[in-house]
Amino acid sequence: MLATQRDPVRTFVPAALLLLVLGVAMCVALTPAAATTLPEQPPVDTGATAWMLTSTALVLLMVPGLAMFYGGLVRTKNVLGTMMHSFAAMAIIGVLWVVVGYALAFGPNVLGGWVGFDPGLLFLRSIDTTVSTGGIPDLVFAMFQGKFAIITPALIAGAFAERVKFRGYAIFIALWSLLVYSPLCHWVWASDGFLLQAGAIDFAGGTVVHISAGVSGLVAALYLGARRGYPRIAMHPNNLVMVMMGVGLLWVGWFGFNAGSSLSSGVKTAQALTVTQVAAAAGALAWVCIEAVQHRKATSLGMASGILAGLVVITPAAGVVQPAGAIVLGFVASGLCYGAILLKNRLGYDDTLDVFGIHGIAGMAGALLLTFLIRAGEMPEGRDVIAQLGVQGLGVVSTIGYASVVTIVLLVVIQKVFGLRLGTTAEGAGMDHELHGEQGYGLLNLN
Amino acid sequence: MLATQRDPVRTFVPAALLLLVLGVAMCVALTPAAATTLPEQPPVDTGATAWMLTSTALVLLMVPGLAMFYGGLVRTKNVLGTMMHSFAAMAIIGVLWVVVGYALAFGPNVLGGWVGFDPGLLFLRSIDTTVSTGGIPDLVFAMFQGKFAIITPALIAGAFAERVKFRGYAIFIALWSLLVYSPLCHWVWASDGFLLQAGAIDFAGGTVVHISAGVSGLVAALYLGARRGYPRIAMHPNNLVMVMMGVGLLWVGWFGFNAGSSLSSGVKTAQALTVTQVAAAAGALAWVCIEAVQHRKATSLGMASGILAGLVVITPAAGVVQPAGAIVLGFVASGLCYGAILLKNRLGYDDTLDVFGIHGIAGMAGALLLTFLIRAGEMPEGRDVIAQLGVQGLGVVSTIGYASVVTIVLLVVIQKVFGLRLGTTAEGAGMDHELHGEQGYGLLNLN
Amino acid sequence: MLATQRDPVRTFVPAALLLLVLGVAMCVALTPAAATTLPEQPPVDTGATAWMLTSTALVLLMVPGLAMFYGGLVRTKNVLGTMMHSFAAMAIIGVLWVVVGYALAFGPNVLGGWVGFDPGLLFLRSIDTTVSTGGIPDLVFAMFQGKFAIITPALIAGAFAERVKFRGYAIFIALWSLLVYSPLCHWVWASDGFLLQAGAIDFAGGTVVHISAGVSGLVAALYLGARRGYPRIAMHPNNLVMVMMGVGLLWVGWFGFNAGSSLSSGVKTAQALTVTQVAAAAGALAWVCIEAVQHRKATSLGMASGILAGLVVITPAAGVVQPAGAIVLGFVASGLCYGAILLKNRLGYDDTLDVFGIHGIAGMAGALLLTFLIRAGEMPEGRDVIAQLGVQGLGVVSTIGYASVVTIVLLVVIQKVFGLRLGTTAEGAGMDHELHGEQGYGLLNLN
Amino acid sequence: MKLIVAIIQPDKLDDVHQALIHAEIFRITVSRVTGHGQQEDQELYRGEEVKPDLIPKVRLEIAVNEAFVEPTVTAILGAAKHGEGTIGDGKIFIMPLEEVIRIRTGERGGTAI
Amino acid sequence: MKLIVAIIQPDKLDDVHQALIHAEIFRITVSRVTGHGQQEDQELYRGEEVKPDLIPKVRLEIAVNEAFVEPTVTAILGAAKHGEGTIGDGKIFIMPLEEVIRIRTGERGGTAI
Amino acid sequence: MKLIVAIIQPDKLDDVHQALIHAEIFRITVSRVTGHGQQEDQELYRGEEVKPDLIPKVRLEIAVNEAFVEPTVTAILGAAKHGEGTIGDGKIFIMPLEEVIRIRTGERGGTAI
Ligand SMILES: Nc1ncnc2c1ncn2[C@@H]1O[C@H](COP(=O)(O)OP(=O)(O)O)[C@@H](O)[C@H]1O
Ligand SMILES: Nc1ncnc2c1ncn2[C@@H]1O[C@H](COP(=O)(O)OP(=O)(O)O)[C@@H](O)[C@H]1O
Ligand SMILES: Nc1ncnc2c1ncn2[C@@H]1O[C@H](COP(=O)(O)OP(=O)(O)O)[C@@H](O)[C@H]1O
Repeated sequence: MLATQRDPVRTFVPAALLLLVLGVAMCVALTPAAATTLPEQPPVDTGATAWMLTSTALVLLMVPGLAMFYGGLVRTKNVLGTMMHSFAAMAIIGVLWVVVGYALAFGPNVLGGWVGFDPGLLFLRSIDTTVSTGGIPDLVFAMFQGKFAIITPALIAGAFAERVKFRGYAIFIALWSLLVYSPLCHWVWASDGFLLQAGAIDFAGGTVVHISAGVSGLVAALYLGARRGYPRIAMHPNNLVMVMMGVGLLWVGWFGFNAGSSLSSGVKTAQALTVTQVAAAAGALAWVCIEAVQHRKATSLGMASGILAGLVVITPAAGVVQPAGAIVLGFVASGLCYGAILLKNRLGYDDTLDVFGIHGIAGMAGALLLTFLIRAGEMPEGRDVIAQLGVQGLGVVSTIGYASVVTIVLLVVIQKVFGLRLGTTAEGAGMDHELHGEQGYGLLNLN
Repeated sequence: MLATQRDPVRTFVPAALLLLVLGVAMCVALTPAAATTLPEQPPVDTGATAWMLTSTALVLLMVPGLAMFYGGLVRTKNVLGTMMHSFAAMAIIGVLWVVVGYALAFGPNVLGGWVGFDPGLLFLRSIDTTVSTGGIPDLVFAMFQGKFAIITPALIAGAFAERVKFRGYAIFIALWSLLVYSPLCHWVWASDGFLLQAGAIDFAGGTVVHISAGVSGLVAALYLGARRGYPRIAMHPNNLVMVMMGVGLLWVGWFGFNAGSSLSSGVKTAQALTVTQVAAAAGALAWVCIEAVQHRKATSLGMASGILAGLVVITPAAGVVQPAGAIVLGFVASGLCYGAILLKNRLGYDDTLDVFGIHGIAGMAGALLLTFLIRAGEMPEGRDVIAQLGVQGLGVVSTIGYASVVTIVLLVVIQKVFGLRLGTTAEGAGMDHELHGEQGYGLLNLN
Repeated sequence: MLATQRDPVRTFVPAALLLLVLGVAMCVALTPAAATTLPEQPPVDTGATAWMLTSTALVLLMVPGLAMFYGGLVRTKNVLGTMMHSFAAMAIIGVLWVVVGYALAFGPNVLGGWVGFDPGLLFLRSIDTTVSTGGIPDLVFAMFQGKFAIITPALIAGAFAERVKFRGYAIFIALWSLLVYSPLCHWVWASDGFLLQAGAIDFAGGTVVHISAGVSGLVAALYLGARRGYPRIAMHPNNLVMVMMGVGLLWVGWFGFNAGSSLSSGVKTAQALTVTQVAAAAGALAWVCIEAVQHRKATSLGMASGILAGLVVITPAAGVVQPAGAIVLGFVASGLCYGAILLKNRLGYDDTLDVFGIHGIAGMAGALLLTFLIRAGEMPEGRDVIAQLGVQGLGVVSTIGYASVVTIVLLVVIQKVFGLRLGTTAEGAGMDHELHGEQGYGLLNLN
Repeated sequence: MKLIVAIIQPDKLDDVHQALIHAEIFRITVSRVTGHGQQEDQELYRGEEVKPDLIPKVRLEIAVNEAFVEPTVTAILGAAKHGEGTIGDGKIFIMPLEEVIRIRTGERGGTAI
Repeated sequence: MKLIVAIIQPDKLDDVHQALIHAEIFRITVSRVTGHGQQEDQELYRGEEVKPDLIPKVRLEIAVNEAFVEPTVTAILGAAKHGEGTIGDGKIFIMPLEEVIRIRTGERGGTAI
Repeated sequence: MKLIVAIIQPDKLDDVHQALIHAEIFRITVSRVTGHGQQEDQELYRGEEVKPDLIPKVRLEIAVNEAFVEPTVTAILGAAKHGEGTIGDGKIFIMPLEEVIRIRTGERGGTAI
């Protein structure tokens, strides 16, 4: 952190920002709100609300789950630094989403629909007591969506694990969330988003969350370059046991992620939960079978990776495919991801935790293949498979294009202005000691 | 894995099976379903559905919980292999249940009620949009039940931990699930199951899940023999800290397991949740007190074991006993299990993680003793305690008989055809390295 | 444990108590209950019930979460002993609450309102089937409240971690729960509790849970004295990775803790969940920024501590403040707690895991500051800010006064009669080996 | 007196320990190490075969009087081999030991061993 | 120069370290080991008493010049005992050390220690 | 023959290992240790700066024939330094080694190294 020591200005950036937010928040908090309760609004559906509240909690559970999954895969000296990437997303996006992110994502179109905005939504003021047509309080929806906004940048972190500065990372995810996530989210889920209008199907965020994270991760991995010594030195996961715990929590949390995206508690929810369960199992099964054939051994990381591939591929499709289709998607996703990772190893770039290899690939597979597996009657009005495939392709391509371009710009700027890539010595000594002044497993030393 | 290397045929069994399932799934997925929405069906109860969705997620949480509980109790060299046993159940049964397991368990009687079957239920096609009388979509019920089907074989694995081949294990649980679990489940929970007809009370699976798992585990432990060096060498748990985490997750998940079994969200659910909580606490309290008296020390593993004993004993009784009764059951269960384990040590067989000692014993205790503690008015029409005890005994005995016989047959066949027991060298080197080519705690070595 | 060996009497105390409870429970269980179903009672709201059931499970999840959080912060030799403190609370209070605790907390005023009591509530008999006006079965409320009763003493344990005997601790929390928690809980949440009557706002337990735990912890830390060698020897956390996992679970569980306290599933619930999320994020953000400024490094423990501070401060306020206010509270809480801990280090007393520094301080901050941030219209009838501040102050002061006095008395008595502080050699060798005859991480040694 | 240090395969620890006890060597100190030698191990990571360049080993440290050196070596050689001896079975190092002191009693030399 | 290796009980590490510092031995290397000797420990596993055959110990490695050998030994003996000395308190081994090199400077011999 | 024990900074392990391989020292044994010396490290705990009195280090154990002693030392000195040498870079200890036995074959002496 020498750079920092020489540069108080940079050091006080966080403080400054903090005070700014604090100040604004205080003003807002103390100015009495205009009475926001609308004369009459739909009655609350306590059941649907209960499930959405639960889903919100379940998706939050995915963040520590992800921290464990990623944290266990890196080397011992970087375990805390890697977990911090997930937790930092909770802290930073957690605040940012409420302050302005939600307003950008779900406000009415501005700037020709590039993004939305509604000043009333700043600090979620105007939805303090409103209830949506589904009988769910708008705040619940805002929080549920907020979890998606939190987890997406956290996913990216896996691509450049073990080699970024914490401050640079923090600034990156904040800007990425505002400039990449909010627009994408608006396009796909806001009532007037152009992809929604176009009839693109993305039930729970295959494009918004997984493709955007996968692509941005790939771009970042290429821009920042490989870890020192990669691939010459074998870099062993420090804790595969924790990886398994993490993937377990991810699976559980994903029920909220997908089934919650039905914004109800009924048949559609049941269908989403069912295919999520099935696709995850199928993905895991396929992956370990592939390993068994290729290496005569099934690995626990393979099991975990297959689960993840299955969960990702079903995400955009959870609302429209049936169990048999979910099995197909799970199998196909694992096959594709497995291949993609082998290919990566040939190409030799360092997408450290295979964010693109799994989230990117499986996300695209799901977004496109769902077209062929749509439940009878779920196909948008008067569309045939080919037409729908086109629309899906549009969603995928625009996501890839937009995410990659903005991401690379952000990376360059942040690297120049604040510094992002970790220095060689710091990288050698490890993030935990250098950036955080801690060690993950005190138990290893005598104390 | 030498055997494997010499035997490509066996190696390709998984691949073959996989492709088969994939093929079938694909056909099913692509053949348009007959419109399955029935003209009129009961309205969805969003509240009950919300709780059942949550319960499904909670029971799923038990699987990683079990992986942590079991994984922490074995030796360092087998931690991943042991966790894989739980995760493999998620992957294999997760798919199998949807493909055919559910049809066997909840289809109408066939073969004189030995099991059920309904082709429409294959791949859950015919219940894609149906809602049960309770206002809960049938798919939710199928998924909730599916979690039970997943966890039961995973429980068995504890009895032969640290000494089985992964492939053999995978085949074992697949067949066990079809030939043992589905029939038992049908007998007890299908509307035309003979034990249900007979009026046997098994609220959440004391017989189907715990007795069957305990007995099958015992049979397997006896058939496969003890671990090399047992009991001469002291084999220390590699991570009691993780064991405590795991039992924590199990407790939480069990709320879904028991309270979810009310298939509603009301008073009955509340009663089930309450006694589950109370019995677990009572079991833990009793176990540590017993230890305090016998050894002047209360152990954390004792705490965990007592929690488990309490949770198991209340499982069949959760719907019919009151808090005071739950306390009694919790105390009694811990006493019995504690004794059973001491006895095991005298007898010297190697039920490694005491599956029979806890799930078997506490399961039986619950199934039988509940008769004396039934809430006024819950006793089936015109039955007295003795008569009911007889019915409960019938359930227990038929479960024990059926499970043990079929299990031993499966074991012998699989051991002969595919190989199940791990070879001596492989066992010495540990499952993680030999079977999975990984190590659980990379942090132990320099990296 | 020499003392114990010399003193069979003490040893058999647990057994005796156990048998007593068992006996009583048995009698109660076997005496047929008077039919308790009242002629007509409000219909069950399945949605609200579903969320309360879920909340109960979520709050239970906080107990293993706390065990992980505390367990990871102590030294390797005490990890199990520290986790046992949380689990012991589950076992002991879990039973005690049902037997008598709930009757004391929620029965009608007795002894001039010092506490409540209703014999019918013993073993929760009279609420076996009743439903509250909100449409939630009373048993669910009793269980939800029971989790609060469990976690509060578990929180205290952090203040005297690494230096107490297990038996003494067990007796302490049992008595503390009856003599401190139940009365406080009655004052604040029972319909005829004097603080509730006075109009004190404590949405989810800022006073009852956090201030009482913080203050009692402080008293205990001062009375029992510092750990041997503190502060001379640097005592490193044995597992910060587990600390992060733990805080993740705490965050998730807190949604049940706060949003569940709305005893409904609607707009109020949504508001509580939202501010909980926001305050936690703001707290975390503030804490790491403060660290970044002071030390140029953001630590993972800082992240965890900030999350906790934010969650605690919002607890009493969750029902009445809006998102902007939650951000303010989160920031302020982290600032205050951070300062309080630095101050502690100057003063040199050994509040080992900063129970007072975080729960005490943030709890008070929340209880008092919420007055200035109350949502328009939530202010009790005809009260101005100052008046309300007075009422809040009354709640805080009476909690501090009562908790500290009774706690010190309990400590002295238990220390004299049963022994509480661990002996020097036992403390040196560690709780895991000395008190529990186990070691947390078998993986560290060869096995 | 000599200090014998042996590097063996982890899975042989138990056998070696038993053998030493039979040879009446009752006191040993053991630790986890990793080693690099001729042996090649192989692990899997997402479909790739990885060759860890440090392989887990166990290190034994045994202080003995001259008379016990050979028995100790023989015991280890007898128990630490995989089959007829496999690459990676390890090494035995023998160093001069000038003094041994039993902390409990303060006794020194051969009797303290 | 000598290399002093001491095996002590984990709970005495801090006391021993303090004692060494008082004796002006400022540089040590420490590691976790497990040992088997006369001492018998006891753990519990589901109601059974288990005797682990390897007990956690701490290994100290200290390189000193001749003049410091006795002070070091005395310091350890003074601080590592439980009471008047209990089985399991451990051992001290002294070995000849031919050369010491400080990596930072490359200096050799006594001054580098 | 000599037994070379080197205590180095963990982040230098890979460089040192490479350097040794270039010097044709192919066999080493490595372990995690903690050390106390002149170096002062610093960690953070809830706003406080904590000075751990034991700092993580890596211990290398290398048995070599006389001819290889200097090459080994040079390799380590060359690779283990931070910059021009920083406090905490560590030490090298050289001890006499009387016998080496390859467990696999039972061969003894220089050839077994
Ligand atoms: N010269 C040496 N110095 C230090 N350690 C050694 C030496 N030779 C072997 N070892 C240790 O012994 C282990 C086995 O040695 P290896 O060369 O693999 O077996 P083999 O001697 O049978 O060829 C190595 O992993 C290493 O830990
Ligand atoms: N001859 C030896 N070789 C190696 N280690 C030894 C030897 N003697 C003792 N130790 C170490 O010292 C520890 C204590 O020795 P022990 O025999 O239990 O105590 P005491 O010497 O007081 O009887 C043992 O656990 C072992 O690690
Ligand atoms: N005399 C010694 N005995 C044992 N270990 C030593 C000795 N001197 C140094 N070490 C080890 O080497 C490490 C680095 O030594 P240190 O004094 O910090 O560096 P420097 O020698 O460059 O001043 C220490 O942490 C310790 O582990």
